[in-house]
Parts: sequence; structure tokens; C-alpha cells
Amino acid sequence: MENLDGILKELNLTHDEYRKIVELIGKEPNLTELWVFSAMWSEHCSYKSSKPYLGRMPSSGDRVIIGPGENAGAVSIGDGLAVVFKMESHNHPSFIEPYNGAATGVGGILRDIFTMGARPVAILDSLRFGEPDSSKMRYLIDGVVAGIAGYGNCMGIPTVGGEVYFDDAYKDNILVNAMAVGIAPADRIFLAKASGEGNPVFYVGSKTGRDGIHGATMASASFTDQTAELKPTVQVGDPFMEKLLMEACLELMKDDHIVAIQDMGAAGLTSSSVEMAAKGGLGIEIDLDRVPQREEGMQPYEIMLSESQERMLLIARKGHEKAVERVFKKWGLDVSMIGRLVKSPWITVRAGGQIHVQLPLEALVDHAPVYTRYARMPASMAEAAEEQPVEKILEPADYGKTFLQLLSSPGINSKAWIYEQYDHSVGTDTVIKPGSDAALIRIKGTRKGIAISTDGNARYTYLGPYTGAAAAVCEAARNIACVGARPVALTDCLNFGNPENPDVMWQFIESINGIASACLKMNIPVISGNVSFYNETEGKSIYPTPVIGMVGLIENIHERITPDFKDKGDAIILLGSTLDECGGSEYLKITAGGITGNPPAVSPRTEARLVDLLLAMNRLHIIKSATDCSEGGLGIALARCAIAGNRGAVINMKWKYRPDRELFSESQHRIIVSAADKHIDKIKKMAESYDIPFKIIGRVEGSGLRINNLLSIPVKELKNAYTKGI
Amino acid sequence: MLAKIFIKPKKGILDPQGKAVFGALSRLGFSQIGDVRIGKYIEIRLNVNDKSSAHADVQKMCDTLLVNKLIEDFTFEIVEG
Amino acid sequence: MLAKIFIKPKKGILDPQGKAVFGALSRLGFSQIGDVRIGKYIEIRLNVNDKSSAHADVQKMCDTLLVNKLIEDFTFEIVEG
Amino acid sequence: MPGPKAGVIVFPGTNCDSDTYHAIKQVMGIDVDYIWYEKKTLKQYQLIVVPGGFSYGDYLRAGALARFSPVMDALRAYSENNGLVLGICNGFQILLEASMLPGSMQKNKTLKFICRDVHVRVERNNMPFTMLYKKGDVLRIPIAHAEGNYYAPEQTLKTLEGNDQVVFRYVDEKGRVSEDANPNGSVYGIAGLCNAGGNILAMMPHPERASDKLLGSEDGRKLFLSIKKALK
Ligand SMILES: Nc1ncnc2c1ncn2[C@@H]1O[C@H](COP(=O)(O)OP(=O)(O)O)[C@@H](O)[C@H]1O
Ligand SMILES: [Mg+2]
Repeated sequence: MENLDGILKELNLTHDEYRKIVELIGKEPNLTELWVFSAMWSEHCSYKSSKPYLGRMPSSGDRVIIGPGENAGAVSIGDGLAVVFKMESHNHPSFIEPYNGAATGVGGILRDIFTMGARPVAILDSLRFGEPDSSKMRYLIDGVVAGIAGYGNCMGIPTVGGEVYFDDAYKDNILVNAMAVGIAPADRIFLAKASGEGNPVFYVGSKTGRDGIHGATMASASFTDQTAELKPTVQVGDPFMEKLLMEACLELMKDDHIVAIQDMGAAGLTSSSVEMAAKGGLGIEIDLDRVPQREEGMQPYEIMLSESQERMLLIARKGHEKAVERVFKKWGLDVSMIGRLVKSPWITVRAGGQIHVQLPLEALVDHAPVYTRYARMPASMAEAAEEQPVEKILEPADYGKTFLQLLSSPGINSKAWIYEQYDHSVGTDTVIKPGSDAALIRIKGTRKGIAISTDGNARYTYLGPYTGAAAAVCEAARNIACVGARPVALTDCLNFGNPENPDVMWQFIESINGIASACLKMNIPVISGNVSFYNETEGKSIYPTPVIGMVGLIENIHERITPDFKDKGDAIILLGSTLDECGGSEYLKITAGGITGNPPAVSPRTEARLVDLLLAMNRLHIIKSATDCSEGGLGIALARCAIAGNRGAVINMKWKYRPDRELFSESQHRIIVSAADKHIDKIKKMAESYDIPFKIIGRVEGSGLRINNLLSIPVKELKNAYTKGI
Repeated sequence: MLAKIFIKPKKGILDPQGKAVFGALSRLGFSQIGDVRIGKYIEIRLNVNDKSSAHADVQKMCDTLLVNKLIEDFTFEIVEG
Repeated sequence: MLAKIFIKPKKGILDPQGKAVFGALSRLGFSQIGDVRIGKYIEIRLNVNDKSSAHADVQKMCDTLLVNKLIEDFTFEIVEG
Repeated sequence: MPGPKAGVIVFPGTNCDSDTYHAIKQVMGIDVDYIWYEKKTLKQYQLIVVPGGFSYGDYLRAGALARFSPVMDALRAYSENNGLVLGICNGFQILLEASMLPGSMQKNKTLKFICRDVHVRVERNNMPFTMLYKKGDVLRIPIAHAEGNYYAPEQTLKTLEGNDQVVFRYVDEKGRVSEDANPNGSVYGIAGLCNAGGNILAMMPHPERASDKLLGSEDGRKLFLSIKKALK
């Protein structure tokens, strides 16, 4: 091939990889074939840097119906129902074009859910931006939030939760992760595994344009000046089209017309056709002339690689062609039979009567390279831990002032300015709306509900990836328990820098180990996930940012718990213990301006006991409210309960450590509950039997939050500080 | 002076809105239409007398704020009055 | 032929978007601007040869669908090509 | 004799159809059908709901494309025959675009989509949709829209107020009209409007999302119960 160097560079393939391709297929690939390899062997599609480690996370359990490897994972929740969910990143596209990048991120994750025959019931978003003090960042924030809103709202699927952090580590590489959750009949889940030689292959949905031709490559490369040239590939989402596509797919799935289905996501038609056929051990033949096209003169490689949105590839049962066509036409969508399954496991792509691609699927899928990359603990970590200015920061002269400052900081204050742009009540199932610990969605026709939370404090992961990642799992479980639900399973979105950088690879492996160990100890399986590498700009990586999306189940939705203080005189109880630690805390960040120290210590076993304790107490109806202590520590958690209930509290504690530590430490495994006096003995006994420290720290009382003699702030003032937005 | 700015989706970029309106027009019986593209029309009143500086200003407004050049093309004209 | 349709908020009708853009432009230092109005720009390709029938068609499209005459004004032009 | 029957219209892009269907079933306990936008007659129904959502993606203007659907002619005929029509959110926008009610919607004054609970005051209860409320009742009901900023020329507004056609108005929790209590900039704080005959009601807030205690407010129930009573 002429100019092989240049081509390989553009396609993001190494010379070694090229030699391997030639060896595998026994010929020099033509350019279109090379494009197909480049897509299938990209980090995004092949997981070549992460594969050796992902298996460490436990993925089985009594409730697991579908584990990792499909479009999304599925768990049983009884009553013949399954919850289907997954999280995915759309980081680079959102940095380039925030509105459309974020919107199509939502579109993509929703397709992963309804591809499986599940009706999406909730969306969550996990966002990371730089500090919101520049107009560029404000533009990105506004665009991303509007994009998520624009897509989810139009689809009529509530966006019920999420999280957002601001740190300049994300200044040049923001993170936009979206999670979607759906409900399906447990015995009617559709998979991407093809079967049935001779079965027709259908293309349905929007027409193909030249959108996102570099998408998979872009997601697998770092940002440089040249990324600018990839810009014309911006994908624009059409949520209206997706809504029709969703309704059409779900309608078709009521009967037995489909044997396999997959959305066309990264690497579009290429990955969907290759993966479906390969999973079924069959071959596939496609005629590109039959692909509905939006533009003229598209080259075969462009059609194969296009990442136009709102498209699906499905394999129908022979003889059911008419039914497929009828349903998609009813919804006004393009539908075209573009090929068939064949016996020999090859992909053959024709256009204009000529063969453009003829490749063995094994070479594309099974022989994709896997790299065991060099990993090394970053020097910066030891430095950050060593510095410990924790010791040096002065105790606040005015606790009230510091308290309000913390409460109104972008990291802690209310995110209503975000979630009020999201339709979170459509569907009439959102029982606990955004603003609490976890969202709670009822399942009509049952007494059940599912709780959902996303968590991942990357300051902790930066200071200690193993501990931080385990903390994310613990916090998610705690949030789920705080609404009264039991954790069932989780999905993850692993956002990291360049895996060819040993520091990053080390962070990645440590994070996986941290998640794996927490999951094993807490008995929570990982049923789906996503890896996003190359989140770096000009050589500077983001914080290692594993995000956990967890789903829990509550058997009786009437037993849900909310955080708000309810009745005057109730005791306020702290379950769990505050340690003398402060590293990585929001308090440290706003007082000393640094991300230093050690992350809070984590013990998944303690977390598991805490969750069990809370749920056991809730079953006895002896607690009135619960919330966990997370960013901002005990102090901020108390403020949130007071604001939510519009009730004051008088706190009287004996300090073991300096009061600012006690109030703002982000020690893990702590929950604040309130309860009537008559139940205190029972609560105390139960806490003892679960080996969880118990302490009455105050009472619900008055119209302000008073903490010892340190501060006394009217709830109204707390609320103003908390809700003033950024 | 008055600047009239015409913004439309770039060639090749999906225009869902145009597509939907195309469909609606077809259903209404307008059968001879090829393609519909929907963008923005902006009028800005400028309190300046010098047309060429107005020109430079409007170009800058488009470049920095009014147009998203990744997905949009624009033209503009400046008229007296 | 190509129809270019310019739609803008009627005089006297509040244009919140225009107001927001006015604010943003002012903050960017464009101080000499008077008023900003934001509307729509629509291009429709017409597969007809007769300009006057094209004219009549576009007028009708605007009247029935494209424009909400309670709050919007419009003009259009038909160009060859 | 079969009881009254309700229909919920489904346009491409409608997304509150099943919510509304569910609320009618649960609260009113009557039969409901989904009505595909291509349907040409509505004679067999006693209540038609044009539900919320994003018909045709809200492209061009919210409601502008839906209004040309075949079912809209049937809806007009049905309403002229005194049939009850309830438009919610996107349904309101569609009824305006179809000129079944006067005025039009603009983008919210914040230029953003807003989803939260608001308070509205019942301005009128001598009609089928609100007869179980008291005049002056303050209801807490969620809104979820980007274009709910109602506009009509002064003359039209005078007529509307004169004819008692404003049914719901945005107020604060104490029932007072104020700029802060008006989420979207709507003229005169108009949140819900009826036609002169009182058989068409259109409102931006979603009563179907406030009809179950589990969801935080039941203030919308009486609207459905009023209709039920009217249909008796
Ligand atoms: N980007 C977002 N999108 C939607 N909801 C959000 C977002 N960020 C935060 N929230 C909501 O705000 C509330 C508080 O968030 P957070 O401080 O992260 O909670 P916690 O510390 O309990 O995990 C949660 O209910 C969360 O779902
Ligand atoms: Mg929490």
C-alpha cells in the first residue's frame, strides 16, 4: 500500500498491528478492510489495554441474568421482571461540541437499553468539569446540561440523578458519563448473538451520513492540536427519531420476529455486524447499496464506519420480513434488508456489485491485540500523600462562615440548577426525585421500586486509586440503602488517561482491584461497564475517575426512607465513626486549596454491615430519616437534612478530634438517622449487634442548625447558601 | 445600521428540524420540494456610522458567539437604516 | 430554485433569546449595539422552473406552517440555483 | 349501558400518553383508549386528552407540526360538538397552533427547560374540569416544559379575562400572583386556559403527575374527578 506510514497513523494502527493483520488474513488488506480492522482493533472496540483486568471484577450472582459483554447487563427483580442497565462515556465528543456530544451520549446509552427489549425508565449523568470560573467552562457546562436535557426530555425518559464535580484536572478534558436503566420481562431479553443461517439482516432507523467517521478512533486517542481536524465529524442527535425507533423496536419485540439486535454505536455498521455474527459463530454478508444514505457519493469505508445516530442492526427470523417492515414503516422509519447470515464465519461487504471487504471474523474479534501495559505507581502520589497540609491548616476562626462557604461551594451546593433542566417526573414513577441520596423509581403494577445512584470521588482515587475506587462502591451502596433499598448490582464507567503511560495504567489496575475487592466483600456483582482511556490533553491526564452506577431494590416502596428531619424532638443519631482524617476532602480543597493527603480509609465489610443495619432498622419502622455523610462530612449532611425537612437541629457532641475534623472529615461508612425517643434503645442494641458505632448527637429542634457553641445558623440562611447555584 | 445574519446547518451535518419540516410540507401536499434546512436569522442594530467597522464587528460577533462553526455556516449583510 | 425565508419576532413582541444574546454581546465588549432580534432562517430547495409559482408556493408554506403570524413576521426571496 | 370512554391522542413524539392513560384509569376508573394520530373520528369518546411530550420533536415550533395530523380535524369536529378536550403541556401548545384556543407560546423567560413543582390558583370552578375545586384553591403541580411562556395580544387577553377563560394562574404557595411565582414569563401568569364554551381546557402543569400520593402531590386528582362527575 502506498504511503502506509501515513495511513496507519491516520487509522491509529501500529506497524506491528499491521504485520499481524497481514499474517492473520494471509494477504495485504485493501484500504476499506484496513479501516474495518482499525475500528475493530481500536481501544474503544477491542479493550486491548483493559481486557486482562476487567475479569477481576465479580460478575455473577443469584440475580444476574446477563453479565458484561452484551449491550447492557440485566438482573432479576422478581415478578418476572428484569432491570437492564449500563453506563457509558461520551467525553471527547462533549468537549468538542458540548450540546450534541452530551445529547448523543444519552442517545447511545438509551439504545443499549432498548436494544435488549427493555423500556428505559431512568437516565443518570455523571459529569466532571474544570472549575466553573471561566466563560469557556461555563459554555461547556451549559451545553452539556442542555444537551442531556434536550435528548432525555424529548424521549420522555426521566433524568433522575447523577453527580457533578469541578476540578481543573478536567479543564481540558471534561467527562460526560450517562447511565440508563430499563425494565424488561425477564424471559424476553434480546441479545446481540446472531443465529440461523440465512436469516435476513435489517438496517433500521435514520439514514447514514458522514457523521463521526473518526468516532471510535477519536475515543481512542489523546487530544492534540490535530484533534481540531477531526471536528467536522460532529454527530447531531435527533431524539425525536430515537423516540420513534424505540417505540418501533419495543413494538416489534412483543412478538417473535427478531433473533438478534444491536445498536450501531461506535464504529457503526462495522462493529454491529461483525460482533453480532461473531457472537453467533456465523458469517454475514452485507450490500451497502441497500443502506439508506443521507448524502451522495459515500465511499464504502464511510458507510461502514459512519456513526450516524439513531440506527439499529437487527437479524430477523426468515419469513418475518414483512412484519419487520410493517412496524418500522408504521413509525415512519427507514427499514432495509441489507444482507443475510451465512455459514462460513466471514464478513463480506459489497457495494456497486463489487466486493470491498472479505475478512475472517476471527481475525477481527478473537485475534484483536491485547496489551499488558507497563504499570508503575506515580511519583506524584507519594508527594501528594506526604505533603499533608492537613496538619498545617488553621482551625476556622468563624465556623459559621466556613460552614456557609462550604455549603455554597460548587462541589457541595444543590444541583437543582442542573436537574431542574431535566424532566425528572415524566413517567409518573419518580418517587424520590433528584436531590436525595439516591433516586427511587416505582414499578407500576407491583409494590417494588428500584433505587439508583452514581458515585465516584476522583479526588480520593487520585490520592489512592485502590481506596478511592472501593469508596465509590461503598458510597453507592450507602446511598441506595439510605432510601431503603438493597444494592443489587452495579455498572462502571472507568475514565482514565493514556494507558500507554505507566502511571495511568497503575491507577487503572489499582482502581479495578479496589472495585473488585469491594464488590466481592459486599457481594455486589458488576454486570456492565465501559472503559474510556486517553482522557488527556497535551500529555496531562485527568484524575483517575472510575464512576459507579448502582441499582438497588426495595420490595415495598411505602417503606422508602428520605433524608429530611421530620418531627421536633426526634433524636439525631450518628451510625459509624468519624476518624481523624481529612485528606481529599472538600473542606481541605476550599480552605487550603489543595488535593492532598490520604483518601479516607475504606472497609467494605463495615459498609456491608452498615447497609444491613440500616435496612434491618427500616424494616422495623424505627427510623424516620436517613442520609449518608459524604462530601463535606457530618456538618454538611446535617445541613441537608435540616434544609430538606425545613427543621432546625441542636447538636451537642463531645469532640474527640479538632472540631473541624469532626465536622468536615469525609470518613466513610457513616449514616445519620433520626428517630423517636421510644426506639432509641432498640436502635442502639441493633447497632451493637451489627458492630456499628452508635452515638446520639442531637435533636430535631428549633428553626436553625446549632452545633455546640461553634455555630448557629437559621435554616433559611442555610437554604440560601445551599441553593444559590454557581 | 442593521446587520442581518443568516445561519444554517453546515452541509453534511444532520438537520433533524429541517427533516421534520420537510416531512410535514410533503404531507401538506408540497411535493416539489427537495430539501429543507433550518437555521437562525439574527438582526442586530448597530449604532455606528462606518460600514467597514460594522462589518468587522459583526464578523467577530459571529466568530465568537453567534455561530457554532462546527455545525453551522453563516453569511451576513449590513444595510443602512 | 432555492427559497430563502427570513422569520423574525414581530415588533413589540418580547424576544427573550434576543435579549440574552444582547446581554452576552455587551459583556463581550460590543458596546455599540442597539437591539438584537433572533428568528429563523429557512432554506427550501424547490424542484420547479417557474419562479412565480415557486413564489406562490412558498407564500403558502409560510402562511400555513412555517410562520406563526401572531408573533412572527417574515419575508422571503427565491433565487436560481 | 357502557360507561364513558376517554381517548388519549398519540402523535409521533408524544411521551406523556401512558402517564395520562394511567392517571385516567386510576383516578377516574373509566375506559381509556390510545388514539393514533391518523384516526379520523372521535365520536365514541366523552373525553379526549391531548397529552404532553414532544410531538414531532417540537421542531419548528412546539405543536406546529402535530396540528396537521388527520386526528386534528376529528378533534375540531368533536369539540365543536361540545366534547370535552383536555390539553396538557404539549397538548396546550398543539391546541394553540391549531387555533382551537387563542394566543401562542414562547420560550420560557429563562430560556431553559424547567421541571419542578409550581403553585397554581384555581380561577374558575363553574366548568366540567374544575367543579370539585374551590375557586381560589392553590394547587401544587409539576411543570416540565421549555416553551410555556404564554402570549396573546392585549385585546385577546382582555377578552379572555372578561369571559373568565383563565382557569389556572401561577401563584406563590400562599396564592399570591408575583413575578417570582411565574416560572416562565407567561402573560398575566396564565397557566391554564379554556375556550368560551368551557369544553376545552389547556394547561401547562401536569395534573397526571400530581394524582398519586407516592409522587408527592395529589392536587391534580380533583381535575380528573371533576371530569368524571361531569360525565355522569
Ligand atoms: N449532574 C446531575 N444530574 C442530575 N442530578 C444530579 C446531578 N448532580 C447531582 N445531582 C443530584 O443531586 C443530589 C446530590 O448529589 P450528590 O451531592 O452527588 O449526592 P451524594 O453525595 O448523596 O452522592 C443527588 O440526588 C443527585 O442525584
Ligand atoms: Mg449521599
